[in-house]
Amino acid sequence: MGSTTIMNNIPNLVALLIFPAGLFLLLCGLFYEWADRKLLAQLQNRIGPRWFQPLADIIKLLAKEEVIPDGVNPTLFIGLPIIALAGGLTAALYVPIVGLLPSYGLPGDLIITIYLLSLLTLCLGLAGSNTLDRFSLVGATRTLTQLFSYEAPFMLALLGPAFVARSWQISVITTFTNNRWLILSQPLGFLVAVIALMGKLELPPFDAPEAETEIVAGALTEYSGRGLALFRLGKGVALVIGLTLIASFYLGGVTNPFLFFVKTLTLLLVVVALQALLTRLRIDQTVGLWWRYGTLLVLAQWLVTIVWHGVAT
Amino acid sequence: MGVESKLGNFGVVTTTLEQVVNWSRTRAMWPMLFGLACCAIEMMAAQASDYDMSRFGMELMRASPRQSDLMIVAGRVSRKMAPVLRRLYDQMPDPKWVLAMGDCCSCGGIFNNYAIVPGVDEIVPVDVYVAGCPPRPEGLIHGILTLYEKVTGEKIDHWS
Amino acid sequence: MRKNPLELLRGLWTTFRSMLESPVTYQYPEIKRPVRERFRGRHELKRYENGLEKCIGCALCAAACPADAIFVEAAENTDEERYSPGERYASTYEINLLRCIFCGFCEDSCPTEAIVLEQNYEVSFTSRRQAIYTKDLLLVPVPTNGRQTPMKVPPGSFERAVPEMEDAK
Amino acid sequence: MMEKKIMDETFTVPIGPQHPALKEPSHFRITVDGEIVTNAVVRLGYAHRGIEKAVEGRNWIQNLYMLERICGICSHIHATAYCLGVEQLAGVEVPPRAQAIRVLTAELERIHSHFLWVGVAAHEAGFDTLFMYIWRDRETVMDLLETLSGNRVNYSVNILGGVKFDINEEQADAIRKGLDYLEERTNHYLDVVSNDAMFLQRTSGIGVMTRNQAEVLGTVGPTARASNVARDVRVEAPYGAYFDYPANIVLEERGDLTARFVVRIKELFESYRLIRLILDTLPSGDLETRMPRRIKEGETVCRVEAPRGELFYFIKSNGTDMPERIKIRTPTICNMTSVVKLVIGHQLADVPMILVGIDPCFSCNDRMVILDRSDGYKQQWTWEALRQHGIDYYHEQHS
Repeated sequence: MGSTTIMNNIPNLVALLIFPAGLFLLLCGLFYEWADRKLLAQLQNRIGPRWFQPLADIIKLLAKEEVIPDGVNPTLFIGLPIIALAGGLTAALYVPIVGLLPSYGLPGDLIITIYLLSLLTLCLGLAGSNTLDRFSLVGATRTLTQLFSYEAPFMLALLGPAFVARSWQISVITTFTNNRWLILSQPLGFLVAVIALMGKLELPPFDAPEAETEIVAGALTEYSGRGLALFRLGKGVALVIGLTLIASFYLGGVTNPFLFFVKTLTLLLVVVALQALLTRLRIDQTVGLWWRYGTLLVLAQWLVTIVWHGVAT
Repeated sequence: MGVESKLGNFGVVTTTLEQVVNWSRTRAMWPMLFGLACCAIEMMAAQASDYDMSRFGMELMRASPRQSDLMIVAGRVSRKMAPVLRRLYDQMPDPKWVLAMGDCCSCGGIFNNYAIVPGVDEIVPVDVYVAGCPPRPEGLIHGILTLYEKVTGEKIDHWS
Repeated sequence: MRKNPLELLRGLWTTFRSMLESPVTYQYPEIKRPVRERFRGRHELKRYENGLEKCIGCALCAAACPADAIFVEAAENTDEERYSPGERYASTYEINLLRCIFCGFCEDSCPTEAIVLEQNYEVSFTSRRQAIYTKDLLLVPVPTNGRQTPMKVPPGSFERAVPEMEDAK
Repeated sequence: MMEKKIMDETFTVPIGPQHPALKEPSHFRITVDGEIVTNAVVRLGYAHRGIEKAVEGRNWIQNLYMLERICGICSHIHATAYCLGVEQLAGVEVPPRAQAIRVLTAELERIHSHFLWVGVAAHEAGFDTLFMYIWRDRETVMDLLETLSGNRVNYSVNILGGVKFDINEEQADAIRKGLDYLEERTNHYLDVVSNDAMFLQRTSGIGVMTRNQAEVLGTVGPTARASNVARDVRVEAPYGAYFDYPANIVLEERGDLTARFVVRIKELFESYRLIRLILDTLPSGDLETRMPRRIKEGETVCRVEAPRGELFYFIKSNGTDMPERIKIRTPTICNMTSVVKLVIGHQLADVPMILVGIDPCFSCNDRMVILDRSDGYKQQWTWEALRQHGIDYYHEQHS
């Protein structure tokens, strides 16, 4: 009996620990981080890091002493990075990583995914406010402020395809969007989604929460070894998931894995170009940008879509 | 200490782990963003496109000492700065290395008077000295490679 | 962004134009970029064609050095053991490269053009003791058809305290 | 906003001694309410080197190399000021070719300094791409300076009574070629800093200093000129070859950070013009005149225009081969007060921009260190205590 349950569960275990979630996903995250840095370097007329750079960073961080500063709650200090990474990994289970169908699916898992993604940011904020360091505090405040500013537009932008697909289940949406390039019918939604993804990952120009020239390293100022490594991995995973979601929703679904890979890379190139082009926004400017433009844009997109469907049916 | 304190000696396991860890440390040694004087200018030049230090995994100058492995002391250390420098060194987690860039911080250089610490190795243990006033960016990179050679030879039981 | 979007896009385009150029990085350890001819790097002590050392141990460089990086000790030449054409030679010649500021003042003050700042900039050490370059490290190898110093010369072939030479710069 | 709720109580954010925004050590205590700066205090002295004392123990020629190392960015102008002063004292007339070469090097140095500053400021604003491009192009100037003098930072072009290096024709051509490239790039950067809307968001209207303020706070150099204060030693009191090659002053109205960018970048064009003019009409003649080893008794002041503004030297000789007193006042110390005034009321995020807006050079400005502070804080390190606190501690740990 026990053996049979184990036998039945082996696929699940594999899906959880090795492929498509777990190890494979971490490696994906590292790869995309490397691609990000390499492309950025190319745009800045540099050579850029070697292919194993993110891996070396992670190993080095894992082998490094972890300093737990005074006045923090050790449980939180150690636990938060783990929770952040776990959230990301769990979210990956519902997402068609590298163009494969998601390992799990249930009605409304789109919402779950989005909130598991924002778990990372929440953990960042908590980690910052957990320490006594002034820079961490300011960084945490900025992180949370930014979270509240881009979350709604990101959500709405991802719900656009869900609306036309008449479902909140990712697998259904992706099958619906196969060879339907929603970027053509919902360009504004696509734009907002991409920029919101940059805000979510705190990439320039939305890196005010970790602006090194103002607040040393933001919420992570006090994190040295393992914690930092886990947070970096978490960000890598979030990058993969975000790219996958947007590509599968707006860029014609997940017809074949290789094509999908190319799509995500193209999307990454766009993100990198924006990073290289734009100056860092002050936190108030970020908030203003999101509430004054982002939300309005995506709402306008919604209006158009609704009216269009009303006309069509 | 880092991983080393948690390790006993497991023979071959230790050696391979040692190689992996040293490999990662020499490929991803993050310097601390810490300039003191003229040499800081050349250090930034080494960061910029022409002598791109990200080729050696130094893309991110870490602003926070908690996240940096290598302290490049670029410029002379004044008496007033010395306690601050030592405190920064203490804030860095093990394992950590110090590179004294230029004459002034290596041995006081041209300044031998009441205000200057005659060599930063009077304050913190220094691993590599780079001569020059200031060294060219290539000189700095050569110093870093010298440090890498040193780190590659390190053994786990020497670490802790 | 209260500016009109066209203005914004124009600014972005201005930045974007220069993004399509190829990397300019000199990949240093693999490809060494030659320095300019006037570059002042590590010192070298020169020799004459016949292998004699140019340095006559006058210690003017040590006196001139703004950083007191040079230490010279002179000894008398004899015809059995002749190092330099002059009356004396440098029995000890040490430069602390961690003190030297590579200003080239020693070069200017040398009467026999013995010390020259050459083009080697790869000077990094793991201990301060290595940074003290002694004479045998600084001295250039004996040129072909020259003899190793100390050399035995027929008596009376060198009388001058300072060898005759064309006017230094 | 959110932040107000969380951090209602005002607290001080220390900037420095080690802080990413500072390339050199200094200490600012910024009192913020939420993100708004309510007060700022600057504390200097971390880069004090006792140079003014040290020069009294070296002879006149060695001091040249010592004073060149006051500043890593504007080393040549320090040496020039010193040489001009000493030559005044000795009553020596420097040959015109030497003076021309001095000015040429000074202008090349101005180019490199302004490029450096624009790059650093862009980095502070979080615009690393611009930083990379500017520093890539700056290497052109560095190569020219290396071609000319043989060193990238401390050129030691000056010697008392003249210059050390001549310029031959091929070097002149190299400089011309470099300038053509730089001029084209500079146009591009002027376009960027005055048109890139995202960049303007961080600069325009930030740290506005009215003309009146600029005069009251005693700012000098580009910082003052950006507030429309016509203050440029090259124009109002020409020295050296600036009699033969007059410089034009560059002014801006607005007085905010954008104006400071624009002023500095426009000064680059002025430098290009001067250098080309000098190269075309370089007077012939020898490079140096004989200087006496002892400078005859007397004292003098000497003002030159460093890349950051007016640089002031007071030199007193007692007839020996060593100076009796040399007092240096660098431009940064004049501009520092303006920072403390201007940051108040701005966002914390703007503080690094405003600070960097004056192009601070802390190794320049630290001429003194306070031993006995008014607030009774009297921590002083004897050398033994420092050593005990430092390396000895680690040696004990490892043994």
